[in-house]
Amino acid sequence: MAALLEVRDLHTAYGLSRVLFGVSLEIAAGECVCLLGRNGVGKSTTMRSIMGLTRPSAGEVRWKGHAITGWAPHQVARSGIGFVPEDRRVFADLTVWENLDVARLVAGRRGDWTPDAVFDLFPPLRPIAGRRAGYLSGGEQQMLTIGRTLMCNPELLLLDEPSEGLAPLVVEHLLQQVLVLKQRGLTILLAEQGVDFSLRLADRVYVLEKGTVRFSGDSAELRDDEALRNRLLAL
Amino acid sequence: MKRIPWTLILFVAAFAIPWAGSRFYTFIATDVAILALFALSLNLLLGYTGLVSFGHAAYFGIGAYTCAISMKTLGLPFWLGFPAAGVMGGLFALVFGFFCVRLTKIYFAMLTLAFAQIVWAVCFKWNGVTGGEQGMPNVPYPDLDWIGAIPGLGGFRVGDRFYFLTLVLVTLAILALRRIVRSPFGRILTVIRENPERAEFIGIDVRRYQLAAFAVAGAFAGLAGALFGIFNRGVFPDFAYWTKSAEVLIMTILGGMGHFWGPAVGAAALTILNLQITAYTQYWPLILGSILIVLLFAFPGGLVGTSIDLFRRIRRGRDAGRP
Amino acid sequence: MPEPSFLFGQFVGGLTASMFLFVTAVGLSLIFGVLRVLNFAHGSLYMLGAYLAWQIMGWLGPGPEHFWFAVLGSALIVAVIGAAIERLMFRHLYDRPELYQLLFTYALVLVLADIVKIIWGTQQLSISRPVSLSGGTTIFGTLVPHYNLFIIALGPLLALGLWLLLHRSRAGRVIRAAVLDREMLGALGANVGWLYTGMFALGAFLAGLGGALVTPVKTIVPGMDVEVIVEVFIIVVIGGLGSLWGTFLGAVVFGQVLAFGILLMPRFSIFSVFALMAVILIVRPWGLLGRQPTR
Amino acid sequence: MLDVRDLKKSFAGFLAVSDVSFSLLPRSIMAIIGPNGAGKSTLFNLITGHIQPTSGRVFHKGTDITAAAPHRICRRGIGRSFQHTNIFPGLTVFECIQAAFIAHHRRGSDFWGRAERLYRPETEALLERLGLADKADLLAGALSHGNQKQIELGIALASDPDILLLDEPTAGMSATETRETIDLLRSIAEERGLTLLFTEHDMEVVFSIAERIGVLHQGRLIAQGKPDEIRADAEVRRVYLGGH
Amino acid sequence: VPLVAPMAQPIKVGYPMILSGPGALFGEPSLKGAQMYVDEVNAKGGVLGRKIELIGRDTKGNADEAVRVVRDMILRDDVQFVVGTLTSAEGPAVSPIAKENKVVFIAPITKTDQLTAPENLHPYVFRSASTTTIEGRSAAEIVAKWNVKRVATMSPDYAYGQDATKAFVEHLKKIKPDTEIVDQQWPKLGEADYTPFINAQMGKKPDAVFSSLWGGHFVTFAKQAVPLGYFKSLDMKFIGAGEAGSIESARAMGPDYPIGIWSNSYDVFDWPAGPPAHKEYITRLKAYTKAEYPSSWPITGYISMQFLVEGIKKANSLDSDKVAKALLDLSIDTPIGKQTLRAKDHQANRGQFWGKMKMDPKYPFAVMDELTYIDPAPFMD
Ligand SMILES: Nc1ncnc2c1ncn2[C@@H]1O[C@H](COP(=O)(O)OP(=O)(O)OP(=O)(O)O)[C@@H](O)[C@H]1O
Ligand SMILES: Nc1ncnc2c1ncn2[C@@H]1O[C@H](COP(=O)(O)OP(=O)(O)OP(=O)(O)O)[C@@H](O)[C@H]1O
Ligand SMILES: [Mg+2]
Ligand SMILES: [Mg+2]
Repeated sequence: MAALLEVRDLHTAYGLSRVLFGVSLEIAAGECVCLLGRNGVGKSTTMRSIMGLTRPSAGEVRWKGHAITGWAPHQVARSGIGFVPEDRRVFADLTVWENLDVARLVAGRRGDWTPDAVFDLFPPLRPIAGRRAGYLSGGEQQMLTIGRTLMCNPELLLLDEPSEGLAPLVVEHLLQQVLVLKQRGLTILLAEQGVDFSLRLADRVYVLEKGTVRFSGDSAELRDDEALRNRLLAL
Repeated sequence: MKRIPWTLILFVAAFAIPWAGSRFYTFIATDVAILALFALSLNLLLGYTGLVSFGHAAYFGIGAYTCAISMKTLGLPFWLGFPAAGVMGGLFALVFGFFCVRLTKIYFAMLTLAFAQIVWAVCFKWNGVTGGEQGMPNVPYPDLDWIGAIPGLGGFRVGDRFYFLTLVLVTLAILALRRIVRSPFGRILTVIRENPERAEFIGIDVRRYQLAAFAVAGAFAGLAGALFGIFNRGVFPDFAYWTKSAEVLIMTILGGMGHFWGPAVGAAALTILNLQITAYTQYWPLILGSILIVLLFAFPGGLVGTSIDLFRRIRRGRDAGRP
Repeated sequence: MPEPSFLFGQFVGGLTASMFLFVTAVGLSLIFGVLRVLNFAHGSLYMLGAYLAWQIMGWLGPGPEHFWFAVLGSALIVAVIGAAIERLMFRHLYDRPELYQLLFTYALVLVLADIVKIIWGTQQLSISRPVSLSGGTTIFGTLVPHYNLFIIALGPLLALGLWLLLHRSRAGRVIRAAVLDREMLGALGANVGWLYTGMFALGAFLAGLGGALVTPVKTIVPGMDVEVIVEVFIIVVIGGLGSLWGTFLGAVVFGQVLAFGILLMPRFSIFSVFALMAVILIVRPWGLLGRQPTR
Repeated sequence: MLDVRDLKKSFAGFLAVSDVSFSLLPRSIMAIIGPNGAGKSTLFNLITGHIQPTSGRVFHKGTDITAAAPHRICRRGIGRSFQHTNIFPGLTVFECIQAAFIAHHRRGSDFWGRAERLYRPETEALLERLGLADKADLLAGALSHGNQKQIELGIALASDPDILLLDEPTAGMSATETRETIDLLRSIAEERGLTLLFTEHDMEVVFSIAERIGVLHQGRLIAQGKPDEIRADAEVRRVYLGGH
Repeated sequence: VPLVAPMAQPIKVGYPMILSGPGALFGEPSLKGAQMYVDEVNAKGGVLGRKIELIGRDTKGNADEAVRVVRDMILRDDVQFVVGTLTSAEGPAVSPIAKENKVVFIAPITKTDQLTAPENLHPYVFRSASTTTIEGRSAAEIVAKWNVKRVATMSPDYAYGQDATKAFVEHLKKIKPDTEIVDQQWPKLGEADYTPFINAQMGKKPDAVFSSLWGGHFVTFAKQAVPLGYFKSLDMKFIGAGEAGSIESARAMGPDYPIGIWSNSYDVFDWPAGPPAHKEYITRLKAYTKAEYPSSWPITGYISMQFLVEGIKKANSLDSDKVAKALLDLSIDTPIGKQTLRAKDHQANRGQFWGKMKMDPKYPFAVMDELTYIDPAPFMD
């Protein structure tokens, strides 16, 4: 089966500083793939390049067989890729509910997600649905960001450090819920610092180093082989 | 690589202009030098402190009137009138700034504008002191005979002599400004520009520093204004009008706020462009506007910023090509 | 103590002036919402509106109610011009510091002023009031022209309509989201480009409308662009940026201060609006109805 | 060292922090944990003067510092880092840290010196310890999320506080960086005799360095004690820790 | 040494004038008039055997820009004479530059008395324009003939408005001592909304009003005043100085013009009682500007250039000092009659056309009736 998303030899730079040097990866439908690596290796940049938020200088992104490199972000989003950024970009002056509603409105994609479904996923959000998003605590914003992207009913979810700033119980809950989503057929690309979290969720991992893929393989491999894990992740 | 003393070279080159033979060059150079000082003073706020002032002309105007009134009405010598202009510019900036720095962003900008317009209105209406809307023509030149007494400078007319004086004073002022932006004080200002909220949490009294910067900028603008009044042989309410503030803002942005010399280059570029274009067509707004738009797209970081970027790129390209 | 009918006259006069300015100011406020920069060229669009209205009147020839076609037509043309400016030029400046955008709008002022001069020359032009509103009614002993009454009614209606659009409709929510984080909204699937174009066009439409509506009470001259821009800047700022009702209130206060200011200090109207702005900003640093932005 | 008494903050009727009291002993390390929205960041903001409490007092070394201006509180030796990265994006990494030194040593009223020459060794040493030495000349705003968190910490450390408040200092850092940061914090705390108050959702971090832990839930301090006591507390497990 | 300068070298005359913004409305036609005269002279072979080159330059209405432009023209373009400037700030600002550079400077429009006041007078400055004193006094002469007692004023609050109003009030009181000034309104220059001032003035119930609102300001004022019944309440006893009766304003307002008020203008294109020279001038102007109804402002440029050229002829030299001397007490025949630059204050006896505005079926706009050209010579001092 052809990969749902295929990234080939991606090169990306911010102005003069080059960040990605030929990243390639593949995600099959229904799979959960995780990007691992130290700070600053280019995980977020890879995601931004896929989304079209930062235009790659070379390489190709193929989505369901079509090249989408160079598409505008909204075109990418409408084709079914949802992005959860790491820095929680909530619409600060809109309420929690409005944040969710806006996402549903602009995505133009049908699906099951409603604000209520999001509140089931993140119960702490329900009582504060009418609060301005800018006032939320860090963790609440993180939940909102994830929920907001889900409102777009994506087929592929790019999750950039979803567990950052979430309380352990919520992380656990999130993990369960994402697994449920996965079972429902959602495909996920994850960038995550919590090794524990990512290895429990991911089927496969790519370990990045300085803008290139250093290792790729099953997450089980990494999970079980502590020596390998230490070598790759604790350089 | 040894650093090239650009400032010195520039100064020497500028000093040689009257020898070029045409009084016209001297006249442009005087204009540019004064406006460069004005723009650089604004950049202390704009580029270094992150405060957008729409009313910087107020202090320019106050300086101009202070110097003109002390020289023409009170008959004081230039050596008193000139520093007085700086002091008055700084003092008024201190008073107005006290209110302005409590505000942020556009609100700040608009309050500076409001104060500047009030200054303008006072100049416009206070016939007894400022000459009202007709301003004060016939501001005398300072006593420049002593310049003539300097060997080698004897042959120059009064306009050239005034240029020498202007050049020296402006250079000193600019050197002082440069010293200030590189001082610890200047560094704190950049920190405030980058993130005023965070700055408070490393122990910086943000408003105090902003106020200090505002006053210093006002003082230098006042000095520039003093010279401008004499150069123009008259001071007018227009000096404090918002269009003057806009003009200096444009110079600063055009030249590039990110670099110390940017605004000076912007001042030179805009002044010369303006002079050239108005000389050839009465459709100067169309041409000037179009050129500005083109420059804006061609020089995304302002004239100086982009040039430096380009230079770096070329150098890097060359280095990369090396084995 | 002046007579009540006189005070009423001043009040109505001030209100009329307010509502004329409000139409233009609210457009500026909308565009500010998009650009986060006060658009210097807004006055130029206003001027274009006035000249185009005159031009359309000329094309239509004499006719008692042609005025309304001219007003609407010119506002629409200005909207198209605004949209074109946004799509062809402005859009490429969004990722640049705000001051560069400011410089651009300033350059635009120069260019548009000259284009207007080249097309229409430097003559003063003028348009008569539409026949249907050329009369007046005496209220409380003051003669109030019907056209003024029309404008006084139009202002609040316009404000209400825009309020419904921005704060009670889902489209408005999207617009507010776009203002807060353009990139993120795009990543959620919104075609932010067209949204911006639309907003810009709407703002331009209002500028053009303001310019066209004012022609029966003002001369159409070169320089009307710069004249109006400072006034609407003041209104938008004292009302509180981004607040629709703030702009409305700002306009009302502005008009009344001018109207009654001359009674208290007859020769200081040159100061009054700036003094007003200074006082309001010192007392309320975010304008009358503005809010401190959330982080 | 720091005394917090009956601190209360309500936002339009919503009680974000209510009746929180605790004190910090000199040279102690305390963690505040609690679910999302419990009021931890709000508590920090109240202590450092970022927002004004509705009621309650904060004392530093016996002096009432409630509602003092942030820069004054900072100058008393209370430093902090932010949960959302909050740095000086247009300065280089080096300048960010150097500026914090300059501010701390109150050199800002010097109009005539040369800023670039000040506190170079100190800055370099700190960057070295943060592991940012190789990024010293990059613009801070161009760094990755995790690296920015490190700068955030560096800025807080440079103002050489007695009390340091850190809001989720290691969030967003990779496992390696997290470990390095913990080591750094521990050693600096030891060297300088620092008092540390921090929040964190990474329990490994919390339990590895905290000497005391306070648990905040819906604005109330529901438990306080040694790490082991907290770990064993049933209520804390229910509302916060879960399986940990 | 050649006795005649080579033909190739034209005489350069700088013409700093407002050519952008609101003032361009007056500046442009003024420059046109000057250019027309220059073309006429050049067609006849120039002066002293040399052609004249007119260099027009935009002052943007700023005093300091005017100074810059004049210097630029003197230093770079080597202009030998300067004719121009419009506002009452520009003229006095340029004057010292002319003095410093020893260049003859003739002001065609600037009305402020300051320009040629004794303390500011120097050998090189001249004015072919009318002055505020002349204008105000002319209006007073007219109002004195009306049967009114309670007089009010409505003038822009800056030098020109104040000075003209002062001249009017003082002269009126002198020639008709029983007049009472019941109200004085001072809207700011460029006021957008005159309603408050109009209401306030109507409240004082004056019999007649003098105004020095000019150009577009007058038009805006009138457009706002008519629907409020202002002019009717005065029974049309309103006299608008500041060229309120010029064709520019009349045309802008068309049928909305407050018919029946009195006002003035620099020039009228239809002066039935005028001399043939004026009729010819208007014919030429129509052809030159290709305008059916030519502007009233070209005459300002025309006459000042005429003074300059006649001065050069009389001096038979281009030397500034000689031309300046020649200009003293120089009388010339202008299209509107004989004009003299008085030696005493370098001021021409320049008056204006005054008349009562009426609708003439021949034109789609108001024109002056009872047209009189008032020669100010009797009351200039
Ligand atoms: N706007 C920018 N301009 C220049 N360089 C940038 C910019 N954003 C990121 N970089 C650089 O790109 C590199 C990769 O950044 P990226 O954000 O992709 O890292 P990451 O793997 O997501 O790290 P983290 O785990 O810390 O989030 C970093 O070295 C960073 O310095
Ligand atoms: N200005 C405000 N207006 C209204 N509610 C607010 C405001 N600021 C914070 N809150 C609310 O107060 C609560 C406490 O927020 P706080 O940021 O202190 O939580 P936290 O404990 O730091 O959580 P996290 O671990 O997620 O960062 C949250 O529910 C938040 O929504
Ligand atoms: Mg990242
Ligand atoms: Mg928090």
